[in-house]
Amino acid sequence: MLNPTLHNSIGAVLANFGGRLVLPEAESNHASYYDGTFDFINYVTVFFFVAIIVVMVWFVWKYRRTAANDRAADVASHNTGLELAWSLPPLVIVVFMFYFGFSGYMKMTTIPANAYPIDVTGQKWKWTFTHPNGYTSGNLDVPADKPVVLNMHSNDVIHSMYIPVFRVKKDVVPGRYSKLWFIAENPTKNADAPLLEGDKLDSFVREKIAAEIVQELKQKDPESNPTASEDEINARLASMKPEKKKQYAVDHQLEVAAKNGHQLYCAEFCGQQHSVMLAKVIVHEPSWRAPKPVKGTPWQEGKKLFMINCSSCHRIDPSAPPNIYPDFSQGIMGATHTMADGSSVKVDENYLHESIVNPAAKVRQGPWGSNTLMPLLPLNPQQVNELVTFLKSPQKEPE
Amino acid sequence: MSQVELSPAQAHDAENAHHDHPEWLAHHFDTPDQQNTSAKMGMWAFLGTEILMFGGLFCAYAIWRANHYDAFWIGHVYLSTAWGAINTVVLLISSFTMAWAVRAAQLNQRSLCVGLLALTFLGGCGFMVIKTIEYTGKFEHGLGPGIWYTAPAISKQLDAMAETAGTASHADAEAAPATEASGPAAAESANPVPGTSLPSSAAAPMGMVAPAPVAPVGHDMAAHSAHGHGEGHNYYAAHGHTTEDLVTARTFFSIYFGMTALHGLHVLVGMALILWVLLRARRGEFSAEFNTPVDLVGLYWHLVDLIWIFLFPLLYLI
Amino acid sequence: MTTTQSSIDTIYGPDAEPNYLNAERGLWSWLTTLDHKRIGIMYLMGILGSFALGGFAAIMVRTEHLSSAATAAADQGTIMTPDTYNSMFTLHGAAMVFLFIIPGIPAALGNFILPVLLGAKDVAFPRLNLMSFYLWMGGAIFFVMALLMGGLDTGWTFYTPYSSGHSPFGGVVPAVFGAFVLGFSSILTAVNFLATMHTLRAPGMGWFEMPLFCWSLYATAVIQILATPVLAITLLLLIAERVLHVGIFDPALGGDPVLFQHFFWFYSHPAVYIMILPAMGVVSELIATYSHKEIFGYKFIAFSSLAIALLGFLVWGHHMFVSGQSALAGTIFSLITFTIAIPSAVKVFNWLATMYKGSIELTNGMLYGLSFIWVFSLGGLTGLPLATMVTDVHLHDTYFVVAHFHYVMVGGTVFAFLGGLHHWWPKMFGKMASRLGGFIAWVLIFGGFNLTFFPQFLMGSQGMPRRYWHYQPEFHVYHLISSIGAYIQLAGFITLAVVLLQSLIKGRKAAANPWGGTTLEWQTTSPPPHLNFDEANMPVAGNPYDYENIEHNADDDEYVRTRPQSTARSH
Amino acid sequence: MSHSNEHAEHAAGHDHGEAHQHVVPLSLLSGILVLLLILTGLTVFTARELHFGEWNLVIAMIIACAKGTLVVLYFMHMRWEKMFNAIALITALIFVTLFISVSALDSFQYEDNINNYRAANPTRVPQAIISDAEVRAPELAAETGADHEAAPSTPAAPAKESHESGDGAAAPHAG
Repeated sequence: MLNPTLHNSIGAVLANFGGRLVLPEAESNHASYYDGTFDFINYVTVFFFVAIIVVMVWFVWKYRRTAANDRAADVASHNTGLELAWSLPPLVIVVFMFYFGFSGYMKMTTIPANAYPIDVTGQKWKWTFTHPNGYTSGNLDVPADKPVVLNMHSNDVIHSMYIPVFRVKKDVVPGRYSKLWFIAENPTKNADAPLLEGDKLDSFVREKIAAEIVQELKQKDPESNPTASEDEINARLASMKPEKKKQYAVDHQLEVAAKNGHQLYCAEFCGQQHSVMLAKVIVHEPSWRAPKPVKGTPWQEGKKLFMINCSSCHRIDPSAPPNIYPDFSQGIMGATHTMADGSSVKVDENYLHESIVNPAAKVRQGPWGSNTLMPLLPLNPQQVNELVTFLKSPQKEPE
Repeated sequence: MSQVELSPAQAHDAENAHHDHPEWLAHHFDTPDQQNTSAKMGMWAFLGTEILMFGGLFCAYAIWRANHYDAFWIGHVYLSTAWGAINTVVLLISSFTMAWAVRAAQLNQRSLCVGLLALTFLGGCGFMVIKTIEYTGKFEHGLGPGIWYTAPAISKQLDAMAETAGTASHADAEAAPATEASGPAAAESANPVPGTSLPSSAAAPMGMVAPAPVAPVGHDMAAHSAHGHGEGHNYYAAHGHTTEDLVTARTFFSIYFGMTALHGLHVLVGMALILWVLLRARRGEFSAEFNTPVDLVGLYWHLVDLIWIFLFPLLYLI
Repeated sequence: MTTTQSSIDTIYGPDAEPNYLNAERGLWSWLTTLDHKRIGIMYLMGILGSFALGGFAAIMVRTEHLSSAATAAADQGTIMTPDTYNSMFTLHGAAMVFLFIIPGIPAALGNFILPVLLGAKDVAFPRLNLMSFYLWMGGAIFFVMALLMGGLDTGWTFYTPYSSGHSPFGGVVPAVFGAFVLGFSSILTAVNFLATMHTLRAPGMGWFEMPLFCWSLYATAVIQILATPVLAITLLLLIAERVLHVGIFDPALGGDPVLFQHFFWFYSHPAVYIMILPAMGVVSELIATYSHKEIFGYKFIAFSSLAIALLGFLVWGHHMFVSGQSALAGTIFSLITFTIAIPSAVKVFNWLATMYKGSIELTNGMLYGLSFIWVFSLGGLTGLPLATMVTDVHLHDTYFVVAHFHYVMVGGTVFAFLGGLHHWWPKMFGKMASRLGGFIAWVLIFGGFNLTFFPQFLMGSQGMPRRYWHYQPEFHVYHLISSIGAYIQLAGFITLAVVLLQSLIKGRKAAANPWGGTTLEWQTTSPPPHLNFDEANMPVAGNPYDYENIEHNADDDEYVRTRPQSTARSH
Repeated sequence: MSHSNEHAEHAAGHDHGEAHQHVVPLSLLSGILVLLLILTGLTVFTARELHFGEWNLVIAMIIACAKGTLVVLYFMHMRWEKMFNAIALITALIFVTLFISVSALDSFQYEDNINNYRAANPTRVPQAIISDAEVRAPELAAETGADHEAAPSTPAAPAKESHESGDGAAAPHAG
């Protein structure tokens, strides 16, 4: 068998030969040998396919039925030597393919002992990533140039962790752990950009405030096409507490990082919202440490819980794409909802509480159908209260 | 398949008016030998599919048993070896009468053949009656498959084991924080089933042996000390923590019911087929020349027997 | 079907020579028929109906992607909810796999032609044959019931625990039960064919004088008998799991979902060969007949069918490289998977060698045969990166896999099925189909097919996961092209339907041997009489590929044999 | 055992153009029955009275195979059947063995993975009952005693490499 170094160099040569037509960017340590193997198979495939088709078309033309060629010119019906000649070389080629595939797979499954562990929970229809220090996020934050191992488990059905640019995929099977490891190669653009300060922060916050005002006005009069007045923006900016402003800076950083991050998919069909069970991989500088989780106000904790548990189905940002599930971007407290059984319910604190702890109790009428229940969330009573606090005013923290 | 051709095709009747083509020989066969060989070949191929179908259940059994031997041991204690053995004997005898019936058909012994088929049929009835008794007992004790598994009997049994081994269960329960959180709410919904008592040889149907807390060979009694107590599902709800064995004992009963129910279904189908050839035999349709249906039904019945020969030790004699 | 019967009378006339179509009259004679040819025709109608159903779902899926692509916003402008989309792709997969592809060639074409190819009067167990047709109908009815009961969204693979405890759709249990019933239909057909080939070959027909289509059906029957029962028990356990929560596959109850995948693929991988082997058999017939030359490497092709059938059982785990299966099992499965590539390659090379120095006639049947070589080669070769453990990791569950198995199954099975349909159409109905119309349909189907599925290789290897209602904007252009291809295919299939129906009504009467075929079905009239061969004209078996003494009679556009065929194949 | 008389019976059948059938003598059939009954007794005896641990299964299976062989060979006439039928049976058995052994091989490989998870997440049974409820409407939840509100949780539990403690991330919920 080939030694690994030789194998790698063949892979490297092949990977660079003629460019890479159909693979996404290579961003992890697995990509090099993966791409080499893929390209090797690719070239073999193209060679054989072209050869077969050329021969076929040529025969069809050359031996077409004509008055002169109205019967077969050759009646040889077998030739064992020939049969073996075209059986054995392909066998040798596929043995090579197997070997490349096998050795690569072994690398992909042999996890370095010093890998940075991240706990991954798959659940319909979101990913939760928990770092050793307790930092939890809906996106996968990893340091560059360090082996990272994902300890994955599922709370319901089979999901599959798939990061195309890393060339990794592994099913996340309920009732067991599955593991995946990689070394991310290039930090995501602006992932660790310094927090916005001064004028830049101000202009970002102004944008946000303007959107907030427009939304408030729209809520009062849905028909109008309001604009935020400069005075109003300035007034709000001036009265803003510094901690709040700092929070905007952090939000901005996360937003930018997520925008530039790599796409992460669920690749195993897991139900209705399978195709939005997405997340971003944000690669940080090698020196990156997961931020210490800081306990915020109940509303802030509620928002975190919402972003982790609810935001894939329920929209709070009016600029985000809508989907079929109840929309919270205009707030929900005080609204009157029609239930699946025809009754109507006024949304209050108790209703919100009940809907979280027992989704089956009152099911809202809507395009999701009466048989689709909101999943039960793994929340403790305190967390439920925090979430309700948030939902009472999802747009902005009550002063 | 080897029945008299009933096709309304007048055309083919005309074409096939051979003097030497017996009525029971289908039009597309040239000789009785060809017909018989085809029929047997088809039957054996079909029996092959039956074996593979049961193979799936045997596979589930093998994997669960290998991974959870203790749970299987606990589960099998609740099966009655006596009933199982009696059923084995019943099926073996009915298999014998079936083989004899085939012989009788081959030798033109019509009334003997009918009598033997009737005996075989009775054997099948006996088997199903015993199975019903066993099933009823299981359901009464909450040892049904899947949602019908409430397992008060097993919980009690484990309870008894826990008492002999000490009170580790309570310490264990307190140690698990999850338990405390779920405790009050779940306990409220706990609904002890009245009247279900610890199985004893008096209360249980025949062979529902009250298993004295005897550990199987190499079985670690202490391993069961943490099983705690409770009733059925609520046992789990109330305690939050559980052990492998309890859950897999549930799977054991699912596999037990899966295997025996599929087998029982085959017995019923076999009985229907026996009744069918019995009636035909009474009408005198079979002879030394033509007895393929008896032969084929016999093969099917022997397969049913064959599968039970394996099910019995695997389920009852772990 | 009463109207069918009266149209049969109109087409063939009351004084037409007796054939199986006018041997008996009336709807009842069809529903109770034991004639394998009529059962074959009923199967044909049934599976074409299923094909239309599955095709409708496919068009809906492609239209959904087209609408997202056209509005360039994956979140808006879509024509259906995710639930509808999920049930559409599930319906497409389940209907196509269970109702169309698996019974397609064996039960429809095979039922019609196999006994004739063997020179037999019927299959070994005609009653069983009818019963398996009704089982097929029963299974199909359960599928329709599943639709009426709310559909299902599990994907045709029914993976647990989603199917057993999570899918909120009411159609899961009826659909699974339908697949269970269809399994029995498949098993009974296989038992029947096996016994037929063993005991009902014409006098003088040894095993190596059987046409290659028979060999491929033999190999298929072996798979059906050995694999389908495992599917049956798997599906029963799945129903038990969903209804009774028995806890064998559901991890929440201590079960093992990966075990379900073992159970499922133990059937479903061999099932891939149930789909493709008969297609290879048909193509062997097509290539030989239209090259007017003895098939090259008869024994290699015959034994490669058996080799594929048996090796096909040892490779199921290659569907599970990323599923939590152990590396050890993965390695074993990957290695064996590669060995199965060889017999497939052997067949392709043998077909090419058959064409070498032949006298190749580009009939519509041959066009489909050649298309088969094209798409099957591409489908087979793109299977290589999927069998390679490391490359499969990235490609698994992406559109690359989707494209791969559509190249193998649509490309393979459907093209061979259509080729076989053109080839045997004159024999089935005694009418010639329009050559020009058929050619136009072929251009649309073949072109549309490649346009649909080739872009899917590209987007799959770039990381587009399958079964996605929403997708990332960078894939818009591929989805756009793919959907356009699907509509071109649709046009092709409609054209083909028109051409075939038109041939029934207005088609030229077919001669006994319009293509110059040498197998036994061309020795009888078109359509064949009730018992396949006239008493006066019993089949003479010999070398099934002896083209030497077949002469074309230009006046009648018919081929006739000038001297008796050689009694055995030339080796 | 003597086969002489059934040969005579067999020959008699042939005169009428009978298919090639073998008539098994009654004495042979009864002998087989007695053997089968003895083996049944033996299997119960060894399983109940003798304790060889793991070997009990092996002994039981050997006896069962012996019984099965007797049934197939004599009751099912396999001794006198065409080769194809034996091949059909043996092929079926081979493929069952293949199916079971490969699935079991894989299952044993990943079993540790499952056990680790179970050790770290012991509350999976209520989880199952709730997942029933999701599909089978609320009344089933009431019937099985599942209680949604009872679900404790620490969703942001830190990932412990060893997963030794029970209060890990996977609290019961309906997913």
